[in-house]
Amino acid sequence: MMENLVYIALFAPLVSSLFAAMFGMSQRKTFVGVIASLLLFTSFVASATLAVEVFTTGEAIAVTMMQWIGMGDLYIPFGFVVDQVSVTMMTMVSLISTIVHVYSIGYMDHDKSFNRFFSYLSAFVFSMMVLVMSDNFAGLFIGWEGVGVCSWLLIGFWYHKPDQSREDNPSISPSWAANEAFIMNRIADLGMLVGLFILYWNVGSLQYDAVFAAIPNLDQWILNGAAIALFIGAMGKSAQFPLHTWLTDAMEGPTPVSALIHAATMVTAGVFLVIRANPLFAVTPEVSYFIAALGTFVAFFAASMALVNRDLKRIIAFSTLSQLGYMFAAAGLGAYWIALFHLVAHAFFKALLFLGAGNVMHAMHDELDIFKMGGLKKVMRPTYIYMGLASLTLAGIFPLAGFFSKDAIIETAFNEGTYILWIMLVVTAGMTAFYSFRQVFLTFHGTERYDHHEIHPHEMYKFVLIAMSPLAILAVIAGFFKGGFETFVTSLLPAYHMSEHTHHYVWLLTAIVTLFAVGGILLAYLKYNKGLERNEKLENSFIYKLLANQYYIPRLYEEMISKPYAMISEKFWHGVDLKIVDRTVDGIAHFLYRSGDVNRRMQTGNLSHYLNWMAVGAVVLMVAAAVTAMIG
Amino acid sequence: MLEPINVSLESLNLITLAPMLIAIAGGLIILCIDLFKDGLHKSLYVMLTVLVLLIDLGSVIGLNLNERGFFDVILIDGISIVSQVLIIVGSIVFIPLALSSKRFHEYSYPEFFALFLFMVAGFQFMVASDNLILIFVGLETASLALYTLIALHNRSNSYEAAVKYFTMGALAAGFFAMGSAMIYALTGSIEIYKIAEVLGTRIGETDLMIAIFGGFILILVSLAFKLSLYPFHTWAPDVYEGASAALVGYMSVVPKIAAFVVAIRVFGMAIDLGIEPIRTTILVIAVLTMTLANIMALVQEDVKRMLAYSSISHAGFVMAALALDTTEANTSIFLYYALFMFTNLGAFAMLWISRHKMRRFNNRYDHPYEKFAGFIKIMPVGAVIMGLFMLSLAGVPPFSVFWGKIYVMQAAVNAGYIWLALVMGLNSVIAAYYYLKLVVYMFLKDPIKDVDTIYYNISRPLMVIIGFATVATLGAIFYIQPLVSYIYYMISASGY
Amino acid sequence: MENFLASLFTFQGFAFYLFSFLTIILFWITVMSNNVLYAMTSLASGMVLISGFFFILGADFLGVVQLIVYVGAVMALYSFAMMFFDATREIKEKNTSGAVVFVLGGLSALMLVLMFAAPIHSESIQALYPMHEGVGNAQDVGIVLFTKYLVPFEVAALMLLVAMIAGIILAGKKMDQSLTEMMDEDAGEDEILTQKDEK
Amino acid sequence: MIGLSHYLIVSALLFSIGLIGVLRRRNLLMLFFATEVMLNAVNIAFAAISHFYNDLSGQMFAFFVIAIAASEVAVGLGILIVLYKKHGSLDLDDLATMKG
Amino acid sequence: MDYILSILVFFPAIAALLGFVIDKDSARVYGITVAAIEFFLSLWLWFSFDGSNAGMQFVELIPVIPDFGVNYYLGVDGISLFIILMTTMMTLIGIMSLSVKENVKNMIITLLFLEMTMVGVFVSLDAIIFYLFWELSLVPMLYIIGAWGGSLRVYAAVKFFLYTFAGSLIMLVGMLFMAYTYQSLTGVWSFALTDWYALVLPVSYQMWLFAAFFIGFAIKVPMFPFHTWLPYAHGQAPTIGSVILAAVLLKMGTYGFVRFSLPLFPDAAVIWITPIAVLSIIMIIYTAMVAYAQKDMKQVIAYSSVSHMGIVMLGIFAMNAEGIGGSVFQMLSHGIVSGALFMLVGVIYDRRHTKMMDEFGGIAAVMPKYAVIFGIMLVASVGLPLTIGFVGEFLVLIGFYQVSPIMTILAGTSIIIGSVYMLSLFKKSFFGPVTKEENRNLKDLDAKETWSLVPLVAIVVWLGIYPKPILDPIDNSVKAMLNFMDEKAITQEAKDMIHVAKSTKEAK
Repeated sequence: MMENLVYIALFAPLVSSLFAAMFGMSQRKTFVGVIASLLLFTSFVASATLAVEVFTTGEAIAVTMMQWIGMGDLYIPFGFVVDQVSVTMMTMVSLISTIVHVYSIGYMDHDKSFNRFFSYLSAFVFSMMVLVMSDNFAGLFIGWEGVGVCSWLLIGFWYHKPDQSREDNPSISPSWAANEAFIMNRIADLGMLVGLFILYWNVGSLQYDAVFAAIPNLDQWILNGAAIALFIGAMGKSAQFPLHTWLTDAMEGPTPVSALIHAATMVTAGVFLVIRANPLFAVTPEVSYFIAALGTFVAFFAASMALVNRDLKRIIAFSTLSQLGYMFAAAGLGAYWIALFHLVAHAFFKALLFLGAGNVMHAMHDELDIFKMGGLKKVMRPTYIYMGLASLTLAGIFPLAGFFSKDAIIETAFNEGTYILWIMLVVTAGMTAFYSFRQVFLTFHGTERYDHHEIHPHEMYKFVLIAMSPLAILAVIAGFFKGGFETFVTSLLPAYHMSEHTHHYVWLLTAIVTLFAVGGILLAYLKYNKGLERNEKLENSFIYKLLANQYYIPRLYEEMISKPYAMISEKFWHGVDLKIVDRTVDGIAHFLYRSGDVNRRMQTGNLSHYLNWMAVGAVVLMVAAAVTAMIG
Repeated sequence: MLEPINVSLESLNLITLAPMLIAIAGGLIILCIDLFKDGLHKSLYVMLTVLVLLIDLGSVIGLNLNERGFFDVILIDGISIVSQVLIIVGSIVFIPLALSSKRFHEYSYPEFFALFLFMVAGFQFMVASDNLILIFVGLETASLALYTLIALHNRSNSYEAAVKYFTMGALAAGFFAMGSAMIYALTGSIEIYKIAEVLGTRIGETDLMIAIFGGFILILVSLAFKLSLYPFHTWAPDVYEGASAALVGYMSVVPKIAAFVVAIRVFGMAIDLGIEPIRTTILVIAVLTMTLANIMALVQEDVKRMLAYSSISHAGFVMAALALDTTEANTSIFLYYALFMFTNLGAFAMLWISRHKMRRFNNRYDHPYEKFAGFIKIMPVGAVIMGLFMLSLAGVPPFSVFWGKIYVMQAAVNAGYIWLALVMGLNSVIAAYYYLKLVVYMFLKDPIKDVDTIYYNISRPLMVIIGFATVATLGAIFYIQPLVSYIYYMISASGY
Repeated sequence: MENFLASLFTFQGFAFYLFSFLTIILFWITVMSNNVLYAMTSLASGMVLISGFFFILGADFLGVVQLIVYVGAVMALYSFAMMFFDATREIKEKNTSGAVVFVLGGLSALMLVLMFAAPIHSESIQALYPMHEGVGNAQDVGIVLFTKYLVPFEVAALMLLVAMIAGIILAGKKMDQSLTEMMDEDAGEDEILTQKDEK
Repeated sequence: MIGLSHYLIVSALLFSIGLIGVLRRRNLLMLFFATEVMLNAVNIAFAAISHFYNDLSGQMFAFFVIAIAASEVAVGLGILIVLYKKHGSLDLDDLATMKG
Repeated sequence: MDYILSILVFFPAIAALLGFVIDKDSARVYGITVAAIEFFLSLWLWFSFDGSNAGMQFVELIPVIPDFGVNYYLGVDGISLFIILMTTMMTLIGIMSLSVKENVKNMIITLLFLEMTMVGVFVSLDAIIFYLFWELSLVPMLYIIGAWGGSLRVYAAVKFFLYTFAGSLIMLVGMLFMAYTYQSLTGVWSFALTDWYALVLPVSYQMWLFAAFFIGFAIKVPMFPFHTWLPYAHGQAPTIGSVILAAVLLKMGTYGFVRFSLPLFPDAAVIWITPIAVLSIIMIIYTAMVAYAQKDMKQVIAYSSVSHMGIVMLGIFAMNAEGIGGSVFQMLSHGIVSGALFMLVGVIYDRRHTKMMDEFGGIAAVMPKYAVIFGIMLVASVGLPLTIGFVGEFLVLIGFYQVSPIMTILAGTSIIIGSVYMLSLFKKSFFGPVTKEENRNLKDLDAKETWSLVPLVAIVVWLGIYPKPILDPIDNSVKAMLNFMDEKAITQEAKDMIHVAKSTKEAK
């Protein structure tokens, strides 16, 4: 029974994808979206049922479908495990997917590739389910790559758009962004594969339980190596520095995609991996500390870029990046369940935020520049509420979900005695509040800066707004389940308790964070509530430009990696392959041919010369004979 | 006064002489028929020749192994039987090429066929003796007949060819005689077995080394001329170009077999005596021959000329086997030529049927590559067959020459000359280029001139011949085993 | 030197040196002269002198054959050929450059001399077909020729037959026009296969 | 005393003279003379060896060499005649249509 | 069906001969029918194959030249079985998708002959018979490239022929020396592989022989720096030629390594691991970069073939079951995927008569079906899990990791740079706006093309998800081979490097 539920949860999205794919090349058909959403909902129901089951019994459900790869001593099955961690993810993923599917029916209404979109989207959900449910690293890798390729498809969904210069569009084009995302992820995937190899050759298996059971017997350097390699994999998927540039460019995809993939689910896969492999990371403190430090840095770094950005979706993308940093900080510090909690909570409010942004885009005819918006709250009140709510959650205002999860992370940083991290996280929290509300105010408050002749903003379809409501509700209430969640997942994950010392300061800490958050909101309010006052001097300052250009990192990558790579490739082709390798081969042939030409001159046609040659031959042979005889 | 000499007829072992006598008699019969009646069609003479040769072949096969006859002048050992069989078979398969549909000058002479038979007899004498005199006389008989046959084609080029061949042949004859004189001076004998005996006793005299080398070198020069080894090959391309294709095919196989037999007898003996420089010299010449001939063949514009160079190269290939002087190597020589013969027969027959009587393809050549451009479109079957022969010559398995090559290379490997096998292999690659060139022209290019056919000269007998050559080339794998074992048995029985 | 002089004053020695000197001179003229007549005359004379060598060496039969065959037959043939070719006048040849020729010739002479100068002669060699004391050379030769060398002798006959046929047909009238290069008369032979021959 | 070597050396010298002739001559008829010289030179060697070894084989060889030389002359002149008829020249330099 | 292998080998040849009398217009159908029958015969071979038996099956042995030790000796094991299947399948699909207009009959006949030689190579257990088919396979390919190819076709065809021919002749010398050694040790001539296997050679012999075989195989693979014939051959060949070349002919080289080099010379193979791995890595990275620089779609795929063959080579020299088995599987997957990619390029070439990426752009919108199938093959090519491309690549890399982690990481960059050139190809041709007017009305895949590509897609997915039926027999044979190599190796280093799978050890 439960096995069937597992399969339903897993395969319903696949069925949905294949079903939509059948109509992939035909006209837009609403029922495709509806059926896809229903199938996703089925998956959600199954996941939720499983969650209840796991919650009540406290036991994981493991199923093995069949063998996948068996060669030598390697044996990889298609095995799935539904335990506290995976079921949490499953429920979250299927829920948000369902909502995004429903949302997309409205959002993609006018797109002629409507059916194709659902096919991709469901395929993504399937991959994500595989990723979270797999009971071995190879299975995880299947999902890992699967979400990668779906992400590629979805980012590049509007593939027909032409390439633009980086000034006009920082992501150049959807297809460019898609390729960037895929390739960057591949770089990380290599690390992941190496991690798998290390584990396989030292453990002999890729099953989670086998690997974790073997950890105590392994050398520290092997563990470190595996942990680093796996984390490199996680860095790609979760867009950690320096592999972060693809995430903002991925905003070229349709907004539901951003909501589902680049906010709620796929990008958190890296965090999930660290959580999943916690027994490994738990015994590699150096690596873990590095993870935490990197996470903190990314949190701050991304938030700084969000401060000045003008693109509605990019701001949210930076905030996603920043929040992923928080999650890694938590995971790196050993608070796996807190990381997971933040992951889930973040999924809710960030998806909501993106979907809200989608509504705005829909209203503004795909305009994304918040400097060209303003005053939208009059025409799109529900969206305004949703986005405001989500931003408040993101800013970590009590009693919304973000408060509970983020605060816990910051506390953890304090608790671990990593005060630098703590300070940075606190500052970041303030910045988060600032840029979130900068965006809210610029979009919804103040003067209407858009062109009234061309743009007539209107609110999204009702059913879409209704579909978004569960997210809003969850964003509000999720925090209250923190305790329950903790007990649920810590039966699998290591428990994490604040020390006495921290308990002592807990109110103070909370107050500091809240202070920063509120301060950020206030600052934003003062600056942007009235409308946009552009400050030329500020905008021309070095820091502003640095931030606006993402620290010039994309440009750096282009100049230092892409272009040299293309140049070297060209050199290899023309300079080495054609000029050296091939020419050597042809050179031998030409040499022979030319020596043929030289030699045939011997054949003058004149008998006298022939006789001379003959005599030459004879004389040479005789001389040689004489010389040999005299020497020998 | 001398005692009267009594010779019993049995001791003469006349049967050993029978094959040659049959060929000579056949020639005489043809001359007589010509005396009695003029203007008989060439087909009569061709068939008579074939018949005579068949009887000849029968008598050769009937010979007992390792016999001497006629005051030990005639030596019937395995090598001579094998080579006679090959010579006669080669003659049988080549002479019907005379039955082309067009009339060519030489075939209007009954004497042509008589000379042909005399030539065969000459080759037979050459291989069936270890007496340098008989070898020399047989060689000259055959050569003189051959010069005449070339000239009889009766056009400017064929005279030129005959003159070149003849003159160089005369020089080579001088070297042969001089070499023989030197060997004779060293050993007091002109019979190879005896030479070996005496030389074996004199090999230790260091002062004599120069003369010993010199003697063999001079004979090597003359045989190298006959075998067209570098740098004594210069006649070959011109003669091949000037002579008729039918004869060239023959020339590139049969005289060489005869010359190889002599070479095996002379140099095999020398190498057996431990005169290493001779082996080295032969190896050097062989490698030079196969390589340089190959690269010269690369740049040829005419197929027949290319085939001339290629047959030079093949001779070099086989000559290398000779230097190895093992039973396998000697076997491989005959195997190679047996297999090469069929392919060569086919290739030259194809050239022969494409020969236009008068019109040349361009000012210079009869068979330039361009002539075969787009052959596949003009005549698919002809193109496929010609392609087959080319691939066989290039040594692509499983066609006949491949087995010869592999056997020669195996012999080289077995004798410890792996470098030689490698050189052979690489040379095959170079060679493959020019064979492929023809294949490329035939299959991959469009016809240059607007012709419907270039089967100018085809006739049913020629088709039969080509069919036979094709089958023999294709099906080599099926008769290699009996062929190898027969040749090996014969060679080892005669102690080489 | 003394040796040389001593040998010069024996009959054999004197004859040897004389003949050697003369043949070398005469053959030199043969190969160097630009006049066919001179060349041929000196060749003929040289051959006569070579028969002289044969006589000194006791090969009387060979000497006679040399005289008959060479001086008689061969030279006669050459004379006829010379007349046919109308070659009595000076022959203008662009002879191959002297340096090459003389280097090659000189080297080959040097090598051959070196080889022949080796102590080739060995007393231990047993004659296979010894000459008999008191028997005429012709008789000796005859016996060997018609026993041991009967087959080569007959083959030589065949060779001469071949040469004769060759000479006759090559010099014959029929060679004046080439059947090969005549297009007529061919029709009718296997027409089916050659229908598309010519356009 | 005149030894074998004397004769052989004379033979070698004559042979080389013949060779020089073969090499330098461009007129075919004259070239044929040179080949005769070479064969005659060899005959001296044979006769001499025969004499010194008291063996008849050498004389036999020389005898056959004479026969061969005679046959060669016949065939050679036959070819020369057809060539001359066709070309009107015996010069080798005119006889180089086939080359390469 | 004791003679099924002979039937498999000679059925296409006989059919080709009979094909000469078939009418021009019916030749295609004839070809498809024959190839289909052949394919079903090979399927039958698979069904009658005993997957649990690691040794040679369906063995046929007829002495051909007993004095010389040449036998008509055929057999299959798990390693060759699937390559044969792939050969027959790709031939069938190639003929089905044949888009050549001129001389179709000649093409069909040539292809059928080619099929004979290809199957022959993979079933031969006698070195000479192997060599025979090996060389013979060049001829039809020469004709295909030369007769139906692009503007440089003759150059390409001749280069292909001569280059391979050169290598194989050196290999032939190696074979002859091997036979000679066998003869001098046992007194019997034999070219039978199974006999040779039994021969334990001193290391110095092994080194030289390995080198000789290496040159022959490496040129065919083609390994860097012997690869330059391949871009020309692919670039100039007609679609069908590229398909067969990539799918089957290249596999001959790697198959040769598995069949000859490893079991015959285990010690030398171990010594050669590092040089070959270095070459393979150069091959993987360098050619992938060169592929990125290409302007011609077909050239990209051609160079990518080289790069992928590098992976195969690497796996073979991992000396463990994972690596070798993965290589064998990768041969299959590369055959199918690159074959399909070449067919896909052919599709667009038929329509536009150009393969330059600049000429396209936005094709995805015009030809959606085409784009989908291309996309699937693309992800298979870059080794996405659940496609056929992943299994082999993963196994190879995991296998080689045991030999050298650093080299594995270097080789593993293929998953990055592989996706770089493939995605850039896809982006340039399929994405973006439709810029060229001619491209606006391109027809999507027609029935013929669809039906030849869909089976490949199905296989790509099927074997990506459920490779077990293929992996198991390969696994068996490879394990047996490794076990055998381990026993045969004479040096301790070799014994250390050759990893017998634990399961085999336990079974012992």
